[in-house]
Amino acid sequence: MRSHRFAWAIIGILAVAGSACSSSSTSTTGSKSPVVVGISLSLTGDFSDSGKTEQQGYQLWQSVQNAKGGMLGRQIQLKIVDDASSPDTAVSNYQNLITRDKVDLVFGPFSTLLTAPSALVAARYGYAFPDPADGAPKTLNEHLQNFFLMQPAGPLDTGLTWTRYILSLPADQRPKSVAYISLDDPFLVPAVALDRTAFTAAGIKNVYDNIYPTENVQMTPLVAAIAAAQPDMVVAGTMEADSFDMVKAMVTEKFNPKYLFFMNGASDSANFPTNVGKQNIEGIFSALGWYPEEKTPGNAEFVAEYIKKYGGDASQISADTAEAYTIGQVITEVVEKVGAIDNAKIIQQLHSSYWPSIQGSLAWDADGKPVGTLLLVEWIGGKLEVVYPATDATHAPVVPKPNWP
Amino acid sequence: MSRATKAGAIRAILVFALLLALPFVFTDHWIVNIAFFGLMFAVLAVAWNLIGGYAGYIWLGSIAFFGLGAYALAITFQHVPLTSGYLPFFALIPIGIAIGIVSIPLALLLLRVRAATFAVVSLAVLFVAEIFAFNLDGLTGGPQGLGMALPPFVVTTFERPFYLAMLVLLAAVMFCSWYLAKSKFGLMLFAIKGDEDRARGLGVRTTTVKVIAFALCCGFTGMAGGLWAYYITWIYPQFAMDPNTMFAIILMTYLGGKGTLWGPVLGAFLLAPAKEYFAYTLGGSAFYLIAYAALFLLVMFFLPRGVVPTVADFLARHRRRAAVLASGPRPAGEQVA
Amino acid sequence: MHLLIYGCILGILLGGVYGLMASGLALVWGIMRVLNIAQAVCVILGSYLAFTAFTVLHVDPMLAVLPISVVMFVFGVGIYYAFLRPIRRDRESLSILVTYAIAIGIEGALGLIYTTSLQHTGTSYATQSFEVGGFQIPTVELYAFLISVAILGLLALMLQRTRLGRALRAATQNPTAARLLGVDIDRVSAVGFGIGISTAAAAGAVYGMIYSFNPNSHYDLIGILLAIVVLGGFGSMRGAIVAALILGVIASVVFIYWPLWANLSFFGVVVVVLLFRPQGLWGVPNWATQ
Amino acid sequence: MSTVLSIRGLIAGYGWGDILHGVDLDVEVGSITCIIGPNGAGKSTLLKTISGLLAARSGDIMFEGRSIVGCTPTSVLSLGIGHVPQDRSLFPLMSVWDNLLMGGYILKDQALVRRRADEVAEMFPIVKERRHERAGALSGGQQKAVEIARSLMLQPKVVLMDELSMGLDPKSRHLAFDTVVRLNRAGRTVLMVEQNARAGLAIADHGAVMEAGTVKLEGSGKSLLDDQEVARLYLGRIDGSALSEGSTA
Repeated sequence: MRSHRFAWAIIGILAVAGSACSSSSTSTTGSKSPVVVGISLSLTGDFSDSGKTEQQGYQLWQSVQNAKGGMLGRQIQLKIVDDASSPDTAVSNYQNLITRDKVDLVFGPFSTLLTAPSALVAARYGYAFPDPADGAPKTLNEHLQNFFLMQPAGPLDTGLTWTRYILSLPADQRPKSVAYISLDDPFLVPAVALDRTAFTAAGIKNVYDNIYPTENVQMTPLVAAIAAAQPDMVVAGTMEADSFDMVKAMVTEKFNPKYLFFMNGASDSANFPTNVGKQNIEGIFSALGWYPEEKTPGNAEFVAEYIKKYGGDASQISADTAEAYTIGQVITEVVEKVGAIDNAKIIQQLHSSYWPSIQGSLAWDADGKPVGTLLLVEWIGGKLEVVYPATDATHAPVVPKPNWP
Repeated sequence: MSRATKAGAIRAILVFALLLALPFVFTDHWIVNIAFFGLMFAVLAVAWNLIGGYAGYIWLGSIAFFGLGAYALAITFQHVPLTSGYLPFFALIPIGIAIGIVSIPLALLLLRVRAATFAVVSLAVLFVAEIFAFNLDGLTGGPQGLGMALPPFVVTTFERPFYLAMLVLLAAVMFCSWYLAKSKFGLMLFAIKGDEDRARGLGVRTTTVKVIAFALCCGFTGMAGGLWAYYITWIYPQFAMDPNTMFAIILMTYLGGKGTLWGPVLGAFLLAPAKEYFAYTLGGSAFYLIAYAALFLLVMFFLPRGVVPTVADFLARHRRRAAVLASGPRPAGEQVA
Repeated sequence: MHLLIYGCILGILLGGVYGLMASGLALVWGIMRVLNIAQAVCVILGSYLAFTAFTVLHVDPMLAVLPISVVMFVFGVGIYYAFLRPIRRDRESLSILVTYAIAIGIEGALGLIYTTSLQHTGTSYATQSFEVGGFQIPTVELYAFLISVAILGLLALMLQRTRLGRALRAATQNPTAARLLGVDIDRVSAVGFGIGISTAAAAGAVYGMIYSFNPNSHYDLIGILLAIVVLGGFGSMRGAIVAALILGVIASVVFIYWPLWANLSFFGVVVVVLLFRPQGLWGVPNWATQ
Repeated sequence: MSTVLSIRGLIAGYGWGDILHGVDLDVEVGSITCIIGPNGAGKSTLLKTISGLLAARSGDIMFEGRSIVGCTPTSVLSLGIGHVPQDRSLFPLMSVWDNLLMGGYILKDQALVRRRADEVAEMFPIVKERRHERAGALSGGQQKAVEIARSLMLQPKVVLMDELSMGLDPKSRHLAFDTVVRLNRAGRTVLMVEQNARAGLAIADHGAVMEAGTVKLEGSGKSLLDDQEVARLYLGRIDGSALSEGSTA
């Protein structure tokens, strides 16, 4: 009786392998075959919201570009698969896309945490790996030739636009003391460290410096501790929810720093006001790579097409969507210039010059780190305004931040 | 008895021969990749089965040792130059042994409590391990993760060494599992599962037995973790020690048949590839979690003993019926023979 | 020193809410030896119900607590009959896996309905506070604490003074004797599970005013709730409440000075206590199983 | 006298095995019936089967002329059979008074429950004195008293008492047996199982010896006490130890 057990085991293996083989012939090839782009996104699991907004960006690019005749005269086909926010699945997915479905191009996933292992798989097979989301510094340290972070600025530069703005102020108008608080995150901690280096060098006194974990965050005692240090300025390395909770705790604590900068979260025009209350956003600074009114190549078209396809208004477009769209936009340009789908040449081209995009002109260093800077934005009159650098500014900065109502 | 052992040996040799042939027959990267994860979960499930299936302890912290193994290997090769791509495979052996030894004091501490308390405390072990992985930045890289040296294998057969190493690991853990189940030691574990106090009353040195099973489980889980880290090349705390992976291992063990030799292997080979495959082909069905929960509940309620025991029972009944039918003419047949 | 006292105050306020969440877990364990991993996801479910009531019907979460409790009571009774009652064998261990499956099922359903975006029940008083002796007391957290205390008080009154309450306590302390006196353990278990779930949801309704939440938030919460129940002693509601207050204070105070290690201190206290008192602070002696 | 409880050919047990292998026993109205016998004879199992905690596999249990086989513990209780189990059956963290109130759990009328509680408390001074204390804090003998008091809350016609004297010191044991006699005088029929055979039979009107799941011998309490065979096998000086050898057969 026992000897039959192993038969079942084998049947199980064969069934899985067999069903896998049987459907492996889905991708077709032909003279006018479409250009297939493989993408693994987190459509379920922890990162699924950002995954879905990215999916919108990719799909918008596909429909816009196909309407214009596609890429090299071929229609663009997206093969988007789910990685369920797991690195094992992300790695398997890129393996499958490249070696099983033999897609022409691959685009990156959402999370930093999935980027590094996925980019390594793409590198192994010589595929260019344009990535929409935050590349962690350590990913860049891998020195992967094929990796490109499709944002105007490097991940650590989130706070640099703020540093530059503060240090551009006359010495007597600068804040005298600063508190640093950061989420324990792959790129926020080093980003805050860069700000600290700059401010310390400029003689701004460091009165508080701490890191908080990603879970079970009790903002009220944390903010009370910051408030007790009485800083003029708070540099907060925040992600999303934590920035909302931190603002609320500051209001509750009646803690009014003169200068308040959040790296992320506060720049989310769709969610920030609803989560912290519209009355509590005035005078808060954040950084952005892209905003709907930006006068960059193709941006007006992008915004118009977005609203046409998904409805809503411009303020609801997520930066993630714009970043994903950027990848399509830039890669189309590069492929048209190369004249063929040749990943080696695409990589070479991307490294060789500036590429126009809805996020402005993009260029990368050898590790795929973008060389541009972000825009400093501030909530003024209930609206997100670009305040620095002056060349892009839509409004003059309002400082110090008004007290909470 | 010896006939059963022989049949078992033939079965094992056949299965392992097939598994050994797989990466040479199906050379596609994606097949070997999926099979690698299948093997990995098989190792994890068989290891978990030692304490969870044989001794009946719901041990929710084993994935912490998966992470420990991953970090141990990654940290080792931050300091040791990767002179050969195969070096980390051999480094896994001392790492596995070290983890097994390290787990012993923890076992002595944890195994003082039982049943649900044990489950909760073991879950706390997992949380604590994760907190350490996050916070000991200097050692683990914290939330920024830790990169392994890139494996210098040729692209065409890149996955094959990992696959074969995992297969060796599976053979080793299966051998331990088989040996334990056959020996007096296995009897003691079953006795603990049945009624620990009575077992102790009968003179079973329950603590020793449990601790050995626990250490073996942790050691093999850690080795699988190390191999995983080398393959995936980049580890983060939340993936190296993921509670959902923990529950997936348990589901696989229950699906195949907990407390059996082949059950966990079967469960892993049914579920692990299915997960990767469906995530890939069904692409982002929002029902993923609900379907997973439903599968979990279906297994718990309709196949509580798992596939292997259920099928074995069915076959045994079938054969008994056949034997009854055949019992009439048998003496004559034997005479002819 | 000022900060330290403030940390204690905030810890007590938050501990009260955790106490409400964990007391249901302890009650359910006491009556039926089921460790409800889905307790935390029911908290989040309660947060979503209150959020929906607030954004769609414009009902204040404080007022929504009552209808939510009733609805979730029925939900809990349903869960009991559908998934927990059928477990006959090995209930202590299997219930962990079954309730885990229920938890991820509910998580998946919440994700489908509400997406995984972070939500927050933003009442008008969400960011208000008032000063007492130099301390800014957040209005929401005080309300949440008071509501939790009120519900716990009602629960205690019910347990002490009513026939059903006596039956619940009896079933916890000596199930065999309770059966002999005519207590229908099955029905009492169903009611107990319903109460456990409804307290979780009630706590969730107020929790959603303090924290942003999404369907995944329950993973963080369940660790806290389990730690509380282990520290308090399985099955002891009083233990759970005291443990929640202790851990709330410890976590808040540690959070002020070393935020990264707050969670570890949490589990650290539990481990240390367990080393000396494996039954927790207020382990319920169960005579029938001794 | 008439029979209140009549058991015929009762077979019951746990799991795969049977413990009772056909028990026949009659209990007269107003009597004290004492069952003695070695460990594992099935004495407690018999009481559990009567009170519905354990399902009978075969045979019949007649109570006041109607069969109660298959009844739930609740309905057996409401028919008028109370059960004081062998192991400690109080709710340790509840007050003595709440324990008493639990005795009237199946009564819906709370006023009636309180009235009954007052009545029972009159009979048991310890309940009155210690009403607010936790039951777990009482001594073994006091706990037994509360258990007996609790079983009277429903004014049962028959009280099943399992190993009343187990774990009690001599003085408490004496008190406990006294209580049984008082109960009986007040009109309750008592069916008791007693390891302390000599003391049990001394107060019993009727005695039965159980062995290996059947009733081996029956007779008046006094006649069994005087029986040489019974004395040799079951009334050894040290409870139980000498007996268990004989019982394994």
